[in-house]
Amino acid sequence: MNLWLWNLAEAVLMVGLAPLATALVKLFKARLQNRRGPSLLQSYRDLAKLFAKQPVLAEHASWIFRLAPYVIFAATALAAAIVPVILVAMPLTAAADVIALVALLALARFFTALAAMDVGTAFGGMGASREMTFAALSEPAMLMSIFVLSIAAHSTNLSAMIDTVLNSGLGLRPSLAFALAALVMVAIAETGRIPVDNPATHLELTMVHEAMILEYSGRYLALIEWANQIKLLLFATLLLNLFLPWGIAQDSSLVSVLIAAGAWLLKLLLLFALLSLFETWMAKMRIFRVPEYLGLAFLLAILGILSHYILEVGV
Amino acid sequence: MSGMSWALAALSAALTAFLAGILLSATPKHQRRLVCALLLLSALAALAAGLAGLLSAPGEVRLPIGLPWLAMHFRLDALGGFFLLVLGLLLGATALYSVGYLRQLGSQRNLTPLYIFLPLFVIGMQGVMLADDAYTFMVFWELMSVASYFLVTFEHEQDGHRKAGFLYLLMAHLGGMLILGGFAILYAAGGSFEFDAMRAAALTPLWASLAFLLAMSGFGMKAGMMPLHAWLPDAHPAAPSNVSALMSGIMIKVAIFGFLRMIWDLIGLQQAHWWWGGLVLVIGSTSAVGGILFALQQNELKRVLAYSSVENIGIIAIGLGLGMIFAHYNYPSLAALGLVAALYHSLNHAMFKGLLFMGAGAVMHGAHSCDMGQLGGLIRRMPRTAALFLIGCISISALPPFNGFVSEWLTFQAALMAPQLQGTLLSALIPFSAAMLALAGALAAACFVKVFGIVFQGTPRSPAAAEAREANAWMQIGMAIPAALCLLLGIFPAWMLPLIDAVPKALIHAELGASATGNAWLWLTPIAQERASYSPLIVLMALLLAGCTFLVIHYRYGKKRRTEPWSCGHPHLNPRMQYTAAAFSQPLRRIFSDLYQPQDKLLRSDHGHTLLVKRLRYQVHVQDLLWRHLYLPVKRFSEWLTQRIDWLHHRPIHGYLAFTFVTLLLLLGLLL
Amino acid sequence: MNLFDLLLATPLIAGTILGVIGHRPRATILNIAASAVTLATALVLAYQVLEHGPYTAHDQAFFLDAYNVFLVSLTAFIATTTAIFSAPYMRHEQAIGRVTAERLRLYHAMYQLFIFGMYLGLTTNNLGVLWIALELATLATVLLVSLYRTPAAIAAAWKYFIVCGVGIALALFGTILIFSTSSDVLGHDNAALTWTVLYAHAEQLAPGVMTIAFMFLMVGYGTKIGLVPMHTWLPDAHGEGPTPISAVLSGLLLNVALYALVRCKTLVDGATHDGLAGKLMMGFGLLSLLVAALALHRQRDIKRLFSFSSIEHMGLMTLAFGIGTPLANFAGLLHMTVHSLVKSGIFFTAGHAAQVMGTQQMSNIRGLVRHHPGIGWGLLIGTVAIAGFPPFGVFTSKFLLLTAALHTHPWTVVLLLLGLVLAFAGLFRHVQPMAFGIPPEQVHVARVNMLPVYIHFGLALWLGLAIPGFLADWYQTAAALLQGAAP
Amino acid sequence: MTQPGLLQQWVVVAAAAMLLIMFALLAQRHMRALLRWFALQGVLLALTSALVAFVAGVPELYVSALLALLLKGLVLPWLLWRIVLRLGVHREVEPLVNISVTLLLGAALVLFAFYVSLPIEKLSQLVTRNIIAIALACVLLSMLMMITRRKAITQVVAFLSLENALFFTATAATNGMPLVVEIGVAFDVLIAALIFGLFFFQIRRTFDSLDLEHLEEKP
Repeated sequence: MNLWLWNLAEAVLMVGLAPLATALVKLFKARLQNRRGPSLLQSYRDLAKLFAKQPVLAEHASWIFRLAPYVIFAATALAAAIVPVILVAMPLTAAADVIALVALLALARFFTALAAMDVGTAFGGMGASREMTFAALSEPAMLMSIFVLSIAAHSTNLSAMIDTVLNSGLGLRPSLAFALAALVMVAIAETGRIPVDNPATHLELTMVHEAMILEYSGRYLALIEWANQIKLLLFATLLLNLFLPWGIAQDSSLVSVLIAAGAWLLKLLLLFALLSLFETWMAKMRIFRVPEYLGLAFLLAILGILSHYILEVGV
Repeated sequence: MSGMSWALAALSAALTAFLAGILLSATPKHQRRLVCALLLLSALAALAAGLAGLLSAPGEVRLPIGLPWLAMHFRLDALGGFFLLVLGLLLGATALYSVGYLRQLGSQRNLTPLYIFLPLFVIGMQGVMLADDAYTFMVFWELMSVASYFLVTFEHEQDGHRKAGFLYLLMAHLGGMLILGGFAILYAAGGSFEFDAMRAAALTPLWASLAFLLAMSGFGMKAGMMPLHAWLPDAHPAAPSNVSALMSGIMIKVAIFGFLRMIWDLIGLQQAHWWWGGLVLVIGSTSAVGGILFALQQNELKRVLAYSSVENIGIIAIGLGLGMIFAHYNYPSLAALGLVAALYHSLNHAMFKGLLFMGAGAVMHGAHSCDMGQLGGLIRRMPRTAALFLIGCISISALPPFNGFVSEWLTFQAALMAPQLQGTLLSALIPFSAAMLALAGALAAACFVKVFGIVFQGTPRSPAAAEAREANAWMQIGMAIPAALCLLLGIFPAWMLPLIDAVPKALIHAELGASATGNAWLWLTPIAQERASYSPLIVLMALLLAGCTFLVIHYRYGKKRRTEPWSCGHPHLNPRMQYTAAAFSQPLRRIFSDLYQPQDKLLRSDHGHTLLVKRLRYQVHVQDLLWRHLYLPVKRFSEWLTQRIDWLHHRPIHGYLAFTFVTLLLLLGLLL
Repeated sequence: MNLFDLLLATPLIAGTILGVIGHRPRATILNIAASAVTLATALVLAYQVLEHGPYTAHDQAFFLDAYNVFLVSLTAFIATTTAIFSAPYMRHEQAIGRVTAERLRLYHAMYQLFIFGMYLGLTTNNLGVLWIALELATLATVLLVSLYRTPAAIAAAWKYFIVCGVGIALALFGTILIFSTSSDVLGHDNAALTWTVLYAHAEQLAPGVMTIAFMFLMVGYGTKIGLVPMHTWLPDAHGEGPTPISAVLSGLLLNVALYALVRCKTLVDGATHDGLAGKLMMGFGLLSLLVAALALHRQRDIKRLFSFSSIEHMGLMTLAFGIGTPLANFAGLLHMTVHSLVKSGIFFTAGHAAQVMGTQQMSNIRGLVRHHPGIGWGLLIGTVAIAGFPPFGVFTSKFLLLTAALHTHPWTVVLLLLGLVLAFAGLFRHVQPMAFGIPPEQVHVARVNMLPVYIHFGLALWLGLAIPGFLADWYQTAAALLQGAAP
Repeated sequence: MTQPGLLQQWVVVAAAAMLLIMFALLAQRHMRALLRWFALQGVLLALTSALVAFVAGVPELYVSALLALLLKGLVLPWLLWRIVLRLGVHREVEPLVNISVTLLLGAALVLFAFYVSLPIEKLSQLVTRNIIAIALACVLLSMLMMITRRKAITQVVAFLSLENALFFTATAATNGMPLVVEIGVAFDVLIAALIFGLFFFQIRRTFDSLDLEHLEEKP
């Protein structure tokens, strides 16, 4: 039973820390660009402000437009709750495995796109069209890259997968390398970071995600923003705990949990540092290059699986 | 009352409906009500029969008709039972829907042919599921084809519908012939038309493979698997919507049933070669991805749905293929998993595709068009239809917590839990097909965002759409039933699976791991707890929980302001500024341009100078790749051949005599 | 006089009477009555044969066994329904001035004469007389085909006359050859041409001669069956003659010719034990099937279209009898029955369609179901039936034929499937636009008599749903007989 | 009753004559000559059957001999000649293929016929392989004639000569068919001839020529 409590706690942790994470990245980038940057609490302030504001709706926005943010947030939050953060054995991972995880994110995306189409502005359509197109490539890529692990683990259950990685020890496997590369590329695309999309810009012709939520304001916007922040943290955690899960707590004793938490935070910091470095260093690519980029990711993932089946299973 | 008698009741109810359709042609009103009521009865009876077939031991009955030395054998077993169940569920909904739908349709034209052939169509499908000898099977199979042909050409004034009908019947006939060939092989081996004898028959590997290929192509043609799907996207849209629902929902599943009956049951997987499953897998993957890719490029609502049927048949085929492979390398429980996944997806697809086609019918009636370019903003004029249609879209996009996700999840499990197989070809093939499955799923989401977004959201693109009327109560009920089932099947799969599990038990004497059914009702664990599990109910709960918490916020700051959307400072937005269907799928068209080979043209007129544009018109047309590279060549060749033959019949009389003379000489020449 | 004489005498007498008064309006009634009488007689005879087995008359000059008595009753039935159909049809033709009263007299007389020829051919026990009967039928129909006296009709009749004349002559040569060997086995008299006797002594006949003889018989009777490449007369004759004649040509004459061929085949098989005869028939059958199937696509005239379909189906039957296993023979006989029924029904419908549209050009026949639902649906149902969709009998026979073929000669099945599908496509691509679509403006009103059509289709349907026991026994005995059991 | 050898020689001689006449018919350019040869063929038939009747002692063959003489020797040629005169087509026969080629083909056919009838074992004392071979050859030759002639009337002559060939076979190879058959056949031929006559005028009326190429149905 208390495992369920742990799980709840972790969910709350993820949801709660999400804005902080984003702020962290912003800060790193600012520093790298010799700016002072916002304070770490800035994104909390933004959210609070947005929640306080009265939302403005387009006059013929339908109920879907109003429902969407809740679905988006709920789905993302649930997805976050699935991923083991500190403790490996999580009851919710049994309720929803990686496939469900991907599907939940897809659900969120589905509704984002619908909401974008709802008002009937050109931007909404454009954003939705692009988002769904990219998703069509990134989603299978993500699935495939995770499957590499789950095939090795003979399970699609996240806890089980992490367990196997921990116990089998990371021998240098080509399949894992492929998978990791693919997953990183996908994560960048999914969280709408440079070089795929630029969360900071509203430069009309290059927007993808921003174009979809252009019509949103007030608490609706807040929810969606928050959901995105959760998504970022989620992907980061997923990457870390799937491919280098060391330090993660195998039992719920206080010591190991503290170690795990520390390790997690440390790894996160490093990862975000890398990310912001990467983002300041890279430029955004042309919108029509993105499919090739994602296609590459998909290809890598498939290669990962094939190499697993052909090279590793046999031996 | 035994299952068999329920089944016969279903048949006779449909038969009565057929008679009613003929006799009451004078009074359309009673005709409509009676036929629909009888169809509903037939559906209920079929439902009961299906359950009985799944739960109880097989029952048999012989009718003294058919061939003189072969009475018509009917047998109700688990396999037939399951598909009867599917039929019952969707037919019931459709019957209710038809009450309202046909009332509106009847105001325009005489529906008697519809009332005559719809019951026949149903009889055909039920009969196929019950048949226990090759003759009976073929009779009902062909009856199904013919009846549905007359339904497809129901509005025969339209050129396209006639063409579609012709292509459909032609391919149906070809398919029937191929299946017949398959049965003939089994007959030659078993020495009798009865299925028992055919099961017992031992075939040489060559003959077995031939029979398999014949059955594969015959049933594949009906099911609309990728290379043989050409009739489907034309025929399904041509039929009235309630019929399209049945065709897409059930008829192509009947083809899957036939596939199972013939290959899994009669030929028997113990005679299978390793490449059989591989072939099915490849075709499945092709159909899944190809179908949805072409669905994305359609701008006519019902055509999109038709093409997406091709995709879903592909997914089903993937499940079947996996099952066959595992069965061949005898991992029985995995084979069972593949089969169950396929069957479950058949059930689910019947539900949401039926729902979507009925929705399309409602749109057709409400806005008098299925052309996406003419629609838009319907969600405001017909909110209930929109809500139901949305459920269909989510389910078909395989998103939790609806049913589509469950069956795809099962299929993924089957593909992923594959142990390493001998022969790297297969072990490479299986993950590849999994990848195709994932791709298809993602593309489906894109496709149905497009559909829903263009048709129901945004602002109306035509006056007709602006004046759209909400569907009447009967139609709403008809759509509500499958919608509800979509959710239920998504949340309580653990209740459905034990039922379905009877089928693999009967077919390959294997079932899912005990965990699948022994487990608590809210857990779905096909193989073992530690391997994979999914609890839709918890997911739903969590979603609701998270949702509720924020609904609280919603009501705390309840008030909101409405204003017109931001239009980049442009004075007023008009509907023509929205993204169109063609525009939505443009990026994909660009990515897969080699596959689509789109023919687009830009018509522009200006006031004397290129910058002073008067009007721009962009047209793009994507034609089915196979149509151009497979079907047209065949057509051309046969035309050429007929021309050559025609030469024979335009000779002078000497020529004719010469034919006789030469023939005589040749015959005598044989004696030399 | 006994029943049997009645069977032969009625059409002959009726023919002579009609030859005198055939132009009177009443003539049609006599025509129908005579056919009805023969039908009754035929049925009674059939019953007798079923009860008491084979039956010979006039010291073996005539005989009835399971095989031909069934064809006799089929012939009688179709002759009757056709007579019923032709009454209003020909009246309409007369009304629009295509035929004069004089011609009508000729028509009625020749119709009965033709029927007489059929019965003679079916019941005679003498190969020579069989030949004469077929020649007689040919001559009678030649005059009927040229009834309209249009250039096309004359040309068609001439073609029919010459091509069939030559063919039939070759058949005679074959018969003479048989006689030449049988006469020194059985002595120089009628016995040497009597089928039953020959059948009994088939062993002793000289194989070499019998083989050559069969070659000639094959080509000769094959011409009348309409087997490719001797089929060239058939489309014209069907296309240009009056519709009732097209119906009986397809429904009866072809059957009888095939009957003759099969009779001879059994003899030849008895003499030479290599299955050459069967193989030849299979070859011709497949060739006819394929060529006709392809030719169907190119037709413009509705009656020509269906005549090609007749060629296709004769090909199927020839194939069936060529295979010669009991199952195949069963399929062949069944197919003979249902094809005669359905095809003559279709010709009735096509005739009506041509009348209401005032043309036989298919490109001008449109939207029948809209303005004449009876005709339109009749045409559709008929086509669906003839294409071999259940629940019509054609499906049953096709089903059996396919299985039988695969049982013995698997390689034929490929061609068979190909041919059937091509034929269906060729037929349906023309029929669908005629039945469906928007009708043209001007449409004649004709008194349409669809009753015979419905009767025919009804029977075909019945045979498809359930073959009655006595008929099944009948077929099976006949099938066994053809395979070489004692008559 | 003389020994069969004699009869056999006679029959063979007759057969040879038959073949010769066939070639003669094949070689004719003029209608009148054609008909003369045709008549001669009829007479030959009559002779043959009379001969067989006398030697083999088959009385009913006298009947058929008489029939042949009347029908094939006199009536038919006369009828045809009348028609020819009435229609004024007594000019060239206008072959499609030129005569010499036709003759060569004919020779080839005769050879073929002989080869075909090689496997036939001896049937009886009077019917030899040669008789059948010649009969076969005659049939083939007359068909060749039908194919290579353009005018309807020449075709009819060819057709009738085909009938003659059959008749000859019947007499020579089998001492004639049973009487029923004989009469039936003769009757048929008569009707056929009448119908021919009927047709000529209709064809003439509708196509104002007997040139068969007018009869092709225009597609």
